[in-house]
Amino acid sequence: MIGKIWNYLSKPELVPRLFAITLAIVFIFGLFWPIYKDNNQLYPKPEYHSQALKTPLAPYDRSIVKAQYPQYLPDLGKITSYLTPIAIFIKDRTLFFGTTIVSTPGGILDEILYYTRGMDTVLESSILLVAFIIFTWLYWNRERD
Amino acid sequence: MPYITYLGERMDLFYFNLTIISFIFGNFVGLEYSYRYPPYHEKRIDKFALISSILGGFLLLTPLYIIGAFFIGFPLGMRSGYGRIEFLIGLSIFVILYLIRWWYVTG
Amino acid sequence: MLVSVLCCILGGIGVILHTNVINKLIMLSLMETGIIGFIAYYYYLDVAILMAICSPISNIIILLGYIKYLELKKG
Amino acid sequence: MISLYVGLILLLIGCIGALFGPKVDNIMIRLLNIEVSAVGVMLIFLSFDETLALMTYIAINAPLTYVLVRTIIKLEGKK
Amino acid sequence: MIDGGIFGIVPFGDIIFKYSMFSTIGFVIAITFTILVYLTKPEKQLEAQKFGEDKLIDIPLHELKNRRYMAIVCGIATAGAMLTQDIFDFALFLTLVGIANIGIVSAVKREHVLNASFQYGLTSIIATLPLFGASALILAKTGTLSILELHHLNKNLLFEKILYGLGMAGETGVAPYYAAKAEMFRAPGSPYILMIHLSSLLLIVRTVEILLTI
Amino acid sequence: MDFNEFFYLINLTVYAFLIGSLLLGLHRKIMAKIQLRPGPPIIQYLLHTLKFYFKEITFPITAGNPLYIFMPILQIIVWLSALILAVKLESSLLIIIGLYVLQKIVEHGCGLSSGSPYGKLGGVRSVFSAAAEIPLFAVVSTVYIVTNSLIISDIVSYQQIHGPLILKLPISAFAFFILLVSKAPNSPFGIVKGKDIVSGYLTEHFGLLAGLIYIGDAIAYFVLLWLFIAIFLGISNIFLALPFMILITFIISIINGLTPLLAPHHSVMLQITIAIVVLLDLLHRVIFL
Amino acid sequence: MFYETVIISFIVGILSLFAIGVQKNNLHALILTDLLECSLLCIIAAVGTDLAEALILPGLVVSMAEILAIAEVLVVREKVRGKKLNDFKINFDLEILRTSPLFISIILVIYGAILSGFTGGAVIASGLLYYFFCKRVLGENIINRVKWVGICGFSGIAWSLWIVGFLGFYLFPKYWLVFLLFAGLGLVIKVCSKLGLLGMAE
Repeated sequence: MIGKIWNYLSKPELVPRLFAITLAIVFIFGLFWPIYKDNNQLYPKPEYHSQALKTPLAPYDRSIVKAQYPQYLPDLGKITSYLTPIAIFIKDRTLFFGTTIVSTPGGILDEILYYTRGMDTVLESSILLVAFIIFTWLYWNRERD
Repeated sequence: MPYITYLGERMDLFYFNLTIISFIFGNFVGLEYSYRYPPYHEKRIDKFALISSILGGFLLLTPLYIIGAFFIGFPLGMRSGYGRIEFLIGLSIFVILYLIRWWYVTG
Repeated sequence: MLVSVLCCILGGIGVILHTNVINKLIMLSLMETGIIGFIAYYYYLDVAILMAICSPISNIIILLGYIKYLELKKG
Repeated sequence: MISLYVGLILLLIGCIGALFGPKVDNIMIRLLNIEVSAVGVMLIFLSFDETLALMTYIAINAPLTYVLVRTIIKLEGKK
Repeated sequence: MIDGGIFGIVPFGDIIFKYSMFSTIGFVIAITFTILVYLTKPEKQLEAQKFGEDKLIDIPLHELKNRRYMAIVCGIATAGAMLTQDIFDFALFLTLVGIANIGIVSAVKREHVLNASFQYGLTSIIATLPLFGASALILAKTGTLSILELHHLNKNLLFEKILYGLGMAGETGVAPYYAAKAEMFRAPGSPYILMIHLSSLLLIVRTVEILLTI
Repeated sequence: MDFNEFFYLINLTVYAFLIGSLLLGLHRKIMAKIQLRPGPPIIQYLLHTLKFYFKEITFPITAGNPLYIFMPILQIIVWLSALILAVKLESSLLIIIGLYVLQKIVEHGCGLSSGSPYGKLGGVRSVFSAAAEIPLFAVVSTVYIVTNSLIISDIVSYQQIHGPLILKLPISAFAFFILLVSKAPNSPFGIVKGKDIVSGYLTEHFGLLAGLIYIGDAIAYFVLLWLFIAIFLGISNIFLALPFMILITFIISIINGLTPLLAPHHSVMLQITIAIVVLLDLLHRVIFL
Repeated sequence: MFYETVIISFIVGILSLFAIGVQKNNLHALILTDLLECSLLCIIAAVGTDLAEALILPGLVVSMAEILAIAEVLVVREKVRGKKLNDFKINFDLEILRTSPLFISIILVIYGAILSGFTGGAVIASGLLYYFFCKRVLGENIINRVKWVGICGFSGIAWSLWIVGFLGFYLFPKYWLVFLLFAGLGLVIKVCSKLGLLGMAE
């Protein structure tokens, strides 16, 4: 009897479904768990939407950044302050293109994405690479045998 | 329990290893010896094994414990049906003597 | 602002309630218009431009996919 | 903070619609209902001032839709 | 004290790679296996035939190359996951291992293997939710992602820890789900499949260490 | 490392190997006596090992080669390092568990790299029964919560003050004991080496390679027994632990002699049940301590 | 603000998890995972710092990449099962498909090149994807194995460029500017070529 149940449970089709239901039950417990946000955060943002129309770097104008390990980062803040020529060109003309300016090399997010958390980006692009290799391989070899 | 056999001398791991090896060797020799007899013959005490066992039980408490291990391993290693009682006799002699010594030294 | 809110909410409900895919797509576009309004309200014009260019792409992909889907169902 | 609440409402509506909405057995309809949730996510990004992430999400949405539509068309259809 | 002494630290910005006794052993094991997998030729499976003689099944070269590549990625990712001292980074390493595992298995053109691979993939997509969700909740609650810092903070993170553990379980396909994994393991090509197993076991140990530390 | 240390390590290895072999031989003898048959002498395991060790080796044509040879060597490496880390350095428990986990890799690798269907089946079953490790991690966590350290020397000194852990953590001790049972030969959980699949992952390893695996197994048995005694009874001296080892071997052989081999699914299910019990215990301790 | 977002995302996550749990059709389950990703992204976004924003991008990419791989595995599984698959060839003549693609894709490519980094890559990719897709719909056969493998190799080189940039930050901190440009360039090329290629796949 128990063996029968176990045999039924071991079918691979059932695994993700069981997992999903387990997870859902755990998440239901999470609704009653105290979830709050500590105010002492790394790399904080200023008050939301407070920078519009005041600075050409709209939501990303940062002067001070608070990093995890200050002792390892004598170079922290260099990338934040750098603007490419294109960015300077745009900055001088309009107030509305802050995101574009920050997205060109230089800026707070590049600081975080490339420098302080560069390893994340390495892994992220590796994941994309691997997924794409799987896709390509399956795509081009589906006609074989 | 560094003083497992010979009181007064600290038991070194190396010598303990030698003891085990000699014990195993005794086992082996006992096995070889007992193959001269027909298989599975209970209720028969082999004199040679008995002597060796008692000797081993005594020797384990002296500085010659390495040889003692050889002798006490001899009856244990014999093929099934042989050497069981001999080994138990030797072992009980050893245990009794050890307890007496322990009581004598501490009390 | 209010217009954007209305566009979004109505568009969202519309997408859910319609059962014809073409109608749903139209409602989806309505909702995306609402979002563009929201983005422009906060003065992030570059994002708004990008949204305006990119959202039709996925709409067209879904539209063509649906046409193919209908073809397959028929044939 | 209207945008946040609108985003949350859209997220929830999209989810409920994708699960229990009318005729969700049809996979195209389900896909479109999920788009509503995606739009809700965009609004939430916007209200937390995460415009770069918003931009990426908008741009990624097209390839993602493409992949899903492609899979649907390959597998669905003639019974 | 969990991991023995610390030998050294390699900083990459906010993400720190720490060489402790524990992580160094894991790292060395993972790297050794990666090299071994690179060198090993896959075994030939003997399969009984209904008619005629038994035949040896060989893995074709194009399949071998792909799977070997995936196995190497998986090994390197496992080695990295041993060292990293950041929760989110570890989650990404886990995901990389998960997707490389799918790559290793999905190259085999057999129905049951592909089916198991798909189900595993679905599980691993589902598992990204608790994994990243838990990291985000931890970030919100404590304001940091670094394990070294979290070690000093005394906050009740039980629910987040459970979520994180479940995410790991889904991503590596652990325990009760091994039933499905065994299905994948029937595929030929032992060194690559061995890599899946090795990575998941090492990652489980590492996750236990992290969950005990924070 | 100076010469004395090195000499000690070699002695320790020899000691562990000899004691482990003798205990495994004793195990076999006691099981035989329980089943009312004359068993082999207790040095039988040692003789087997030596016999295999001096035999000629060949490689099957189906084998995937460096892996096939590397696996027995890995077995030796794993258990030697476990021995040194546990008994000599008294290092972190988690590292030892990590090394124990590699045992699964050995089983799996031996089984799969040979290309033989029996070996493969053994390997697949080994993967299948990996659920046996879950209680282990729960045990480790529970021990950590109680003693606040995972370094074995700390755990031992904790027990010298507060008394043995087996009284405080009976469920964990039971789970660990089940692990010992499943590691011993002929155990009810021994689906990996069950006689229904010839000899599981060992089928295609013969000669020197089998000898190496046997040596590794003996050391493994010693290390696991030592771990149990050190963690739950608080005795870390290898001489003092010896009588307890014999006692535990006795109990294990009685259990193994009296129980039949379980079917794979049932074995895994039983272990998962134990895992759930231990996890609940852990959760209870986390919440209420 | 944080709390509401997280709770709503939890509810969405719970509902979609249950839906996956009771869903028997694999394709539907795959589509529903998209909903899970929405919930995941909202939880991360709710933290609302710059760091959280930097964490969103990996989450986004991971979900996208996994769905890409798993969808193809599903397709191949059905094929191996012996099901007859439809081809993804749409022959449909629409005015917009003739006029718009060139314009939109040029705008997106230029804008993406200005943006650079991962975002720029995604923007360029959507432009290229649209272009290829329209060409395919209009009946031009652009798919070619050699071209495909060549672009893949190119993207791999770009990936290594990015890795060089990343390591350069730590090995030669003096020349950070060069490596910054390396990194941005490598990432944009890599992502755009990868995702843009999808438009070719039929």
